[in-house]
Amino acid sequence: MIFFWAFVIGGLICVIGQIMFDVFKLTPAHTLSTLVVIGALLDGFNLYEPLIAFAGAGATIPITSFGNSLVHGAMQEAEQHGLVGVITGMFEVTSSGISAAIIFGLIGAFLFKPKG
Amino acid sequence: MSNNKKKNLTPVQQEYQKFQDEREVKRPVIKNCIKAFFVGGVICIIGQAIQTFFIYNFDFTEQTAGNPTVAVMIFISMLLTGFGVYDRLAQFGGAGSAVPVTGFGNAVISAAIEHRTEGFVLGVGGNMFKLAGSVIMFGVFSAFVIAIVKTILVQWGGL
Amino acid sequence: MKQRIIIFSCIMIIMMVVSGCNNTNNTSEHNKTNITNISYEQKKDVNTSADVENLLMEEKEVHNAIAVSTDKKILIAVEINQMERFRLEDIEKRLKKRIEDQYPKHDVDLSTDKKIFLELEKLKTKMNENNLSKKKIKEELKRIKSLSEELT
Amino acid sequence: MGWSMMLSGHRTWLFKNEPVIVSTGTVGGPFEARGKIPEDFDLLHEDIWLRQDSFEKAQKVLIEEACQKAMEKGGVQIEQVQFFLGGDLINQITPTSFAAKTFEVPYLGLFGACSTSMEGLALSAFIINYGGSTCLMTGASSHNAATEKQFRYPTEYGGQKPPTSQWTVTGAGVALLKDKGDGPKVTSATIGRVIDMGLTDPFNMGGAMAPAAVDTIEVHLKERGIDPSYYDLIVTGDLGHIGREVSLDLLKKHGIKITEEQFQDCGLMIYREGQPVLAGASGAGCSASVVYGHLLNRMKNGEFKRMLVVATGALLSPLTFQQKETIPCIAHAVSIEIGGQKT
Repeated sequence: MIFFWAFVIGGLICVIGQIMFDVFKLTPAHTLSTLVVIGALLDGFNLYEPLIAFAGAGATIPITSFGNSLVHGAMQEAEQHGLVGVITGMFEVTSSGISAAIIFGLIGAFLFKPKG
Repeated sequence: MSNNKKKNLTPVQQEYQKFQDEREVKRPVIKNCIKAFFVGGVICIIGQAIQTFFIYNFDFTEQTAGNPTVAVMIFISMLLTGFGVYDRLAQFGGAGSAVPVTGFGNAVISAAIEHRTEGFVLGVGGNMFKLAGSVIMFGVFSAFVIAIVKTILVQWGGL
Repeated sequence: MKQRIIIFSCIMIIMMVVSGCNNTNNTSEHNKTNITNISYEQKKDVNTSADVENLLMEEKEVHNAIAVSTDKKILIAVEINQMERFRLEDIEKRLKKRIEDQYPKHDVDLSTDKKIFLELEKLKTKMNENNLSKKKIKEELKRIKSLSEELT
Repeated sequence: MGWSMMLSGHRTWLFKNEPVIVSTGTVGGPFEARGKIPEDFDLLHEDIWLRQDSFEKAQKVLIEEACQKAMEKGGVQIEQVQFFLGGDLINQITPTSFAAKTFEVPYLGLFGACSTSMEGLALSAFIINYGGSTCLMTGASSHNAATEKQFRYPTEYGGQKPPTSQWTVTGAGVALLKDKGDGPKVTSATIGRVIDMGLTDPFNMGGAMAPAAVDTIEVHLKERGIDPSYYDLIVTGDLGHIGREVSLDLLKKHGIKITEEQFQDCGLMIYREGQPVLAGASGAGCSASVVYGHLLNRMKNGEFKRMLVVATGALLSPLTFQQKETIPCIAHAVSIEIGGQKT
């Protein structure tokens, strides 16, 4: 069941992205940045966690969850350490995505050549 | 946006743009959306499968399984990018392959591979986040603002 | 070029097969434990956990529930119906409150996490099969609880 | 002959001394090898890297090989070549400059984006016509991956291209011109104006460049005082499907009688149906390799006698696009004729 909803919700988030590409003629960078901000805002209103509970990877795999995790990490630390925590906790949850991207990016640069 | 720009155009330019618009091949929005839906959905199913795999076989809960899942997805993205498959997938799937975290991985990895000819320091290091950097910047800044506002509301506003 | 494509598709196929196998294995395991649960009724401390389970199963949002208890602690995992999962946090709080009210002397922990559910199932099977000592059960519960508290 | 006779109207040069395209050299990449006209290339590469360690170096090799082929076929040694005029799309036209370094020929670097091929041919014909040289080479090149890297995204980046976008040709075309000899003759050239219709979509070059092509064609016909039917073929550089349709309609709207078959586009000749090129081919190497290879071969086979090549170029850079500037375009027209004398 969770697989079905992961498919539907994940697909729908991608459709929103596609509409931003095609209808609003945004570049990929603009689209993805907007989606990240939307994800952060949704978490600001406590709306993203229910979506994750409902759709699992359908909500955690799209880039919107990056914004959500950033707010989440910041909020967790902020609850413990006050306002400073906002900065120190920012990457608490998202560190794996960014470090994986850097590490695999470098490994990729060692292993592969662009195919053109 | 487009209206603002139109104001600065001469009548000749406006006339031509209308003329050109009538002949331009329009993007197949509906078809693209359906493709994006399926490609994005399938990528999320793969993500869910990996996440379930981690929950069943390792000491990860639903909360914590997200991290290794993202790492594995980016690893897959590296292979697809390196073998020259991801750009073709993207031509088909559009946002369906760009919006999931694999698209983020692809943005970083493709830039890293491409600029290897300029060396590892200035090329790979300097250009790795050429495309994905804006995502991180906007994500971090918006998260910063939202978290500050929320913390203030929670701690001092008694919300 | 061609070679690489072949290697790559092999990797993909292997990964798919591996993950597919694991999924099927796990579901069969899952079914088995459900069956053993029924024959488990006579042990000590079981009454509490069985009662808790029954209590929770009455709730319309709950799809499946499992509980393990010692004399001081109750650790519960529930599966919530898919369509109710949007309100997961509220439901979780409400259910926990309900059990706490029912068992005021116990320290109640309730989770909706799949992993906790799986771990509790495993623990129950073990308890059923080898009659674990209380100390061992406590240790296990502590480990599972710490797992649920991890956030990142 | 007087100077004034050479200039017809404001910006059309008539080459009374008829410089000759003695020989040409064209080189293509793997994608072109699977295209519609592989037999018209002198050399085709299966490896997009051309065994170099960067795409930019690969493009340099493309130019060098095209030059060598042209000299070989023309029976000319490098010492006899007096000038080399060329350009490309990459950072400060370094591939062409580096190729010129290899040959040690006096060199004029040109930039006209995808119109560089005809810019070079017009200037070369002009130099020879005025006795500035008796033997020179001109050419243009582009490399798909190097251009993508320069103007758009990393080649492996997954960005969806809209149906209006075009595929940059990996290829180079070089022509060897002499004051006397056998071969097609360059008879006139019209230099284009920069025309900006305020379009901003970098994925729709054809639509942006069409007005420049139309302007140059109209002016050329008017200043030479000829009818479109004078030419057997009017061929544009890399307008693609959309640009070709727009300019054809625009020409008709302006009352210029031009037929569908007479008005062709290099960007639609090079690839097969089914190759993922969307609206067609583009790049400086597109018009260069198609004109110097395919079209001149057809001309020599007697399929047609007079053609007007209108190479179009979009003069944008990634910088101007990001600074939200519009896309200025240019088109240069050069007429090439064979056999029967013009009237």
